[in-house]
Amino acid sequence: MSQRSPLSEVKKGHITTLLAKGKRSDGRSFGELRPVSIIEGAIETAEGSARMKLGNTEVVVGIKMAVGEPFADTPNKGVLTTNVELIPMAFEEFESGPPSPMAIELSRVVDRGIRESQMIDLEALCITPEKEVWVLYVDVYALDYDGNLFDASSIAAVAALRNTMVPAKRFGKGEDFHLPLRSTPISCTTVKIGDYLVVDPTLEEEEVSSARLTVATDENGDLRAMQKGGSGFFTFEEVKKSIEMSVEAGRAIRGKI
Amino acid sequence: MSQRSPLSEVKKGHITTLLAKGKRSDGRSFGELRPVSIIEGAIETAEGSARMKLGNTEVVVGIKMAVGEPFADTPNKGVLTTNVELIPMAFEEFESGPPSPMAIELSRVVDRGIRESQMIDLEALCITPEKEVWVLYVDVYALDYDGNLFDASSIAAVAALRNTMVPAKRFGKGEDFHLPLRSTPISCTTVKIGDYLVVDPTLEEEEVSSARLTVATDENGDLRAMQKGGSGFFTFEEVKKSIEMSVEAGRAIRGKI
Amino acid sequence: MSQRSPLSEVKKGHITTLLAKGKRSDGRSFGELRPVSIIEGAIETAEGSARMKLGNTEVVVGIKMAVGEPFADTPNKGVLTTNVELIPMAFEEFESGPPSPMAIELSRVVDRGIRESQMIDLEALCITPEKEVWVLYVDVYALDYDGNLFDASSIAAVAALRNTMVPAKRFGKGEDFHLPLRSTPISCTTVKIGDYLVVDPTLEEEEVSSARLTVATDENGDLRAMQKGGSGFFTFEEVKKSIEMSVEAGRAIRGKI
Amino acid sequence: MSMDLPEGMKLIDENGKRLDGRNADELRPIRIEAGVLRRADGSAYVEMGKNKILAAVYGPRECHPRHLQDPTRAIVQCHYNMLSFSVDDRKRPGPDRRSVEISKIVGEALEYSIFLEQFPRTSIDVYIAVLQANAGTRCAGLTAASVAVADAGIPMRDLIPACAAGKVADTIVLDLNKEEDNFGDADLPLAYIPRTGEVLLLQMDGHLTQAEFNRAIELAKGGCSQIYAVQQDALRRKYSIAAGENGGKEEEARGNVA
Amino acid sequence: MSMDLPEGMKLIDENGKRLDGRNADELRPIRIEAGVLRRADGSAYVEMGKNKILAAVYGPRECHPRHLQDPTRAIVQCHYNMLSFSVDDRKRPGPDRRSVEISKIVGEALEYSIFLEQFPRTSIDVYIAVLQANAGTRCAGLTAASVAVADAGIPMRDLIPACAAGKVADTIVLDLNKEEDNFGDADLPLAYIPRTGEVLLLQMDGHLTQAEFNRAIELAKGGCSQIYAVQQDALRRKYSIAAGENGGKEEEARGNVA
Amino acid sequence: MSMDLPEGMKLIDENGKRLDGRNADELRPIRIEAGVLRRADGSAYVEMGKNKILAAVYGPRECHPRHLQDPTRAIVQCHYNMLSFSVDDRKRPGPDRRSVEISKIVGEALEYSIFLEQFPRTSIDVYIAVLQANAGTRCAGLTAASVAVADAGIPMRDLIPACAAGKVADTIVLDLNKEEDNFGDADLPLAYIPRTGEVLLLQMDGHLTQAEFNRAIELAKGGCSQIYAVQQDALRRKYSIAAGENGGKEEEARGNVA
Repeated sequence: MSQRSPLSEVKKGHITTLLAKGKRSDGRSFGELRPVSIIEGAIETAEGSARMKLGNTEVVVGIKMAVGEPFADTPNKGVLTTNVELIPMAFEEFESGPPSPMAIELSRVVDRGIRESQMIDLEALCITPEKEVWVLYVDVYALDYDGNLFDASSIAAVAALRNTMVPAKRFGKGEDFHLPLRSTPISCTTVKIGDYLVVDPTLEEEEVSSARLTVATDENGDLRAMQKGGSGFFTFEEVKKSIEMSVEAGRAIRGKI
Repeated sequence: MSQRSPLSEVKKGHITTLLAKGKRSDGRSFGELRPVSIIEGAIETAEGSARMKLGNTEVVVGIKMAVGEPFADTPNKGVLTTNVELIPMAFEEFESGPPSPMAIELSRVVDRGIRESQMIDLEALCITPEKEVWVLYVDVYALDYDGNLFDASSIAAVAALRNTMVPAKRFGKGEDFHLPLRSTPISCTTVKIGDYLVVDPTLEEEEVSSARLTVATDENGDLRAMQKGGSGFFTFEEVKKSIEMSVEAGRAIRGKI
Repeated sequence: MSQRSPLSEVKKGHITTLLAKGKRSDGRSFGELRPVSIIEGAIETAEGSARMKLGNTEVVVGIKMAVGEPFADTPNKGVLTTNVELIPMAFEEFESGPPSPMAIELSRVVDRGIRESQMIDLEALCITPEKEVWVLYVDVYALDYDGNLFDASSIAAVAALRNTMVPAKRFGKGEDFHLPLRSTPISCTTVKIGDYLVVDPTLEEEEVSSARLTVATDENGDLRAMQKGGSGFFTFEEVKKSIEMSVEAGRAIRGKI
Repeated sequence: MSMDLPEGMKLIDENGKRLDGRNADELRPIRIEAGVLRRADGSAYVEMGKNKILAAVYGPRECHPRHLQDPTRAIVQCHYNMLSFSVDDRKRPGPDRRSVEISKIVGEALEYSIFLEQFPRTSIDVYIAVLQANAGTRCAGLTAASVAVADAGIPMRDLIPACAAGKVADTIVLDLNKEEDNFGDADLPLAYIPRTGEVLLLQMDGHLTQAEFNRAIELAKGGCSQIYAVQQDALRRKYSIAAGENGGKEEEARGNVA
Repeated sequence: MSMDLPEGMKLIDENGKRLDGRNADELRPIRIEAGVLRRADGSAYVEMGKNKILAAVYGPRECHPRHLQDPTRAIVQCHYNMLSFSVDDRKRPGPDRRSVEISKIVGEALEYSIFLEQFPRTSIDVYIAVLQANAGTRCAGLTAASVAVADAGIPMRDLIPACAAGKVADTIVLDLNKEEDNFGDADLPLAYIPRTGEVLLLQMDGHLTQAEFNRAIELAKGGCSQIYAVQQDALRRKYSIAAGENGGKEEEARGNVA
Repeated sequence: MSMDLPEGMKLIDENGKRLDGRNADELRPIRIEAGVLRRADGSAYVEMGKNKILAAVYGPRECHPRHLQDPTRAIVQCHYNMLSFSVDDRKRPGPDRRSVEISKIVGEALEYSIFLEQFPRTSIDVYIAVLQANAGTRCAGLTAASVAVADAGIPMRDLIPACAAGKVADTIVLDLNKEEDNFGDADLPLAYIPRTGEVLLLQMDGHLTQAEFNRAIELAKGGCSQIYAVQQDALRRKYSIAAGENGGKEEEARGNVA
């Protein structure tokens, strides 16, 4: 999104021309998600997992748990760590090495979508206050990148958490039990191309967009997390429209996990 | 100091010509410090702090303390850690990332000025021998660089230590108390330009100098630490002259903190 | 070995021509090692040490020990850590910084040669099961590089281990004692140049070789570790021939340590 | 957002007053000074409540690392940095993940405000140093950085003011302080150009109904308008001082918005 | 190799069967699919027992970092990567020493199989992601990577199959699984081109007499031959599907070798 | 300097002798050999008491990294490195802050001694490896490095000898060993060219009156003069051996200064 080659100006022209006719280059309507497929529990070595395709974008999420110490300021809560890895397998511009700002923003947005929505009952993951709690690692790997990793990562992470068994037996802490969950936040991203708003952008659409808004909503349509990105602007009208589109699209996803 | 552009040869010529007439480009005498201003206790989140200007050079120092373990070979002493950060805000050639050799040398010279002068009574910072001691972090940040960070950093660090309260209450270790101090070492730096020695160099003077001598002295004029830098040489006569100038200039500073 | 300059093609031609006549450029026969000299116990600050020359290749190995915790899956065994440092002193293409793939491969091959041969009785290095064991660091430094660091490093490491005293007294764990050893694995490396196999290659020979086979054997001629390297191939006949040459050359070394 | 409210602490009292005595729609005192550093091309200092923040700008200048160069315009490289002693528990120097994210979104907002096309192949480097932190540092940092860009004389569309609104003890409030941030229910930082209505930074953490969201946005917009005025005033003072050749005293040049 | 056998565990039972019911000379079930990723130039997925492995190939493309460029041929840069959740105890993301070594030796084997001279100055980048690990991942990874290179349409001498043999409870066996690897006596990974008899990868850990070594090599060669057929089959399916314009169903396209 | 003296330890006895039997103004035995490595362009080995130190020089050669290149002269890049086993508690390999500082000041001293203008755009890389450490390694390292530069045939103003003086049990002494360094009161490393009286390295830690400082300087100067002779001798031996085509035996070529 940062560098604008002449090519992408042409591409942008083409995509915008289509949008003016109410069309997207892959035939979807502005508020329509790409086909979603989720395979839950695909990884036997993980406590929970999901492999997800959102159109041609593919991610795999694995949940690992271990017994560790709580943070000093939350002595009676489990510890949640979320990490998104943009491995070079997924895209020619992803590089090995320390995480890029893009990967860090993604990790933190996925993390907040889970954490701030209080999806996980972290207090139920306390074993002995101040001493021992469950530590939960949510690791997201991008495998194939065709846009909108924000939603693919968030939704796959939620799906993986929903099939996670706490490995209590392996750690000598009694019987295994389902990860205690509360709400199910669903993240949906809208981008702005010219003056148009479209959900679930492809890579091509991302490249020509000026701004991005990711909105996580819960079952009641309440807002649980939000992140604007990109160097363009939204008007407040556009922000409200994006929220509506997110709530709508979130509803479509909610049935699939 | 490492690369000599043609420009700096011109600059050097100009500065040396002035020095031959007994003048410095900012009008000071050879042994004169730039104006000093020190605001102590400027940072409320720190246990002690000082923001200091030495001419146009500006640094901020904050002291943080915590309870930790002593080193195995000094089981009854607190732990002192000194760090100078040359952040790119202060100068166009400072870079983010791992500390440069210049930053490391600075950190270590400031550290030795405090440590070897035994300014801090580290034994009084022992809580339980071999188990718990106070750990003291002296963090110096350069904000605006116009030469002589050695002295600005050292003096500001000493000033910050002098207003430091040990946060015993916050750590459940009784009442807060003043950091137990002994002597007050003052660091003063002389550089050699051509055959002339001047104290407290500006950046311009540093750039054309061939060698640097930093001397930390105590209330009695005794030597507490010394560091020669730069790829030029001093004669022993020059070393002695530098020490004299440092003791003199140190006396001027001593009144201000 | 990765980049082939025109120069090395010429060199290769020369070396291969000689090999066709049954000769090596330094006069050795195909199965002959370069002169070996080993000074054991050269480093007084180490628990064990060896400085070794293999022709013009020189390495120094020091063994350090400390009391630490065992790994969770081997609660009654000491911990072995092997590291080969390719410092730039030894060769103009070695660089400071994180270890290169070559250094990592070397470290791991030396480590496996010691570990998998069960040379060290790691159970005898347990102090209190699950709590305290001896941790053993085998640090190899290349000082002068003229080929075949695999064998120089492995053999010097074995020699250093053989003169290692466990520093029990220094750690308050009773009297010092000899590191408990079992077999003595000897590593020997063969490279393939054209269709010829030669042991203990010089740097020049390494540079024109297509593949490398390192074989560690014990007193009985049994195989204890093996590593093929390089982007060329061996036939199975060549593998067997290399093993024979390694066993033979290993016998020659075995007498010297 | 994640901590439990300590016993006996009331974030909003029976009179609707907050812990620091403010009303729900009130900003903390804010003070901005432009041109506080000599070496940087532009700089600004912001105090907003107990936040103390410096921003410096270098550029447009040669772009490092080279491969980031854009032949059609300048790039903005923003570095948000909390000094180790700016928080209660010492922070290790150097960027953590939070700093990287804030640098990215603050840098994106600044990009929009600058006429980047005028300086192809260059970099505009923005450094934000948080000397003392008390919630809201990303907004105060962006507020400071935008003044520093102006102080550097770089052509801009407009200044960018930023501040947060949020939800505390079931009340929508403006400009959360540390306690409100720690024990509150939602935080919504906003950067917004009052003149054009453009939203350049928007985040939300916590739990808000859509109606609460709308109310929070209204408060934050109001906060941005006030801050915008203080930004303009800081630059005016700087230039009038410069024009008057340091005839004004620095002390007089300080302004407060209560 | 280093762990003690848990009490009561028998790696080979009285009937000569292994823990997972296999005979000594039997491979685990293997399944290979070519062309599973859209973005990469070539890709493959391998399941071998409980191993699940993806390989992707990009290139030949411009070589980064530049100083590795070879003016006479392409270079192969191979990155073997175990995902954090692929093993029992979470692995920190990023390469450890083991990964670097495996990347090196797998990359060297691939180099031999590619006509590198046809693409001077370029890089062929091979990425292996271990999604789930159960011993033998370097061999399964190389097997997958070789199919991915072919899928990318890069001119090759031949496909490279790889598998291990080893020694378990005094028996020489083919294709060790996790328990056999942990509690066995020796492991011998081999990559070998059946058509030409060329050995491209060979390692050995543990303790083998020379006679045992020869027996292990024979088993591993047999394993490679079987895997080679599955590799070819995967590519044939991919191309026939492509030729038949997705007329075949994916499910049918899966093959097993028992 | 920071440790408490163990009970019963006397750093200076009633006869004025030090722990290792030396008088106050006596150096430890020193041995220098030039040209000990084949690959490096120049090299030297120094034993000084229980210090064992190797130095190697490569260059003048192409400067890496490029941006450090100076179009008017060579640069010196010095790397001081304590091997992990050179001290009592294993040191993690790689540079720590102490090593970086020593590399910087030793490199600056070497710079002065070399006619850098003769080799614009190049780098002269100096590597110092401390195999065994016993106080005074920076001085012994610089002493070795200077001989290695000469051995590389690089045009020099002069050789640089270095040694420390210090204060131990109220006595000013020459060339502190480990115990004296740990439990003493002051340490003053000096590098100084006897012929010209130029001071190239000077540090001081601890507590000295100005009179004590002057006395320490006098001792250190004397030490440097002795070491300078041993340096010259090492080079002479190397060249005479070379001239005599290895006619001399290495054992004879060793010199001691008591």
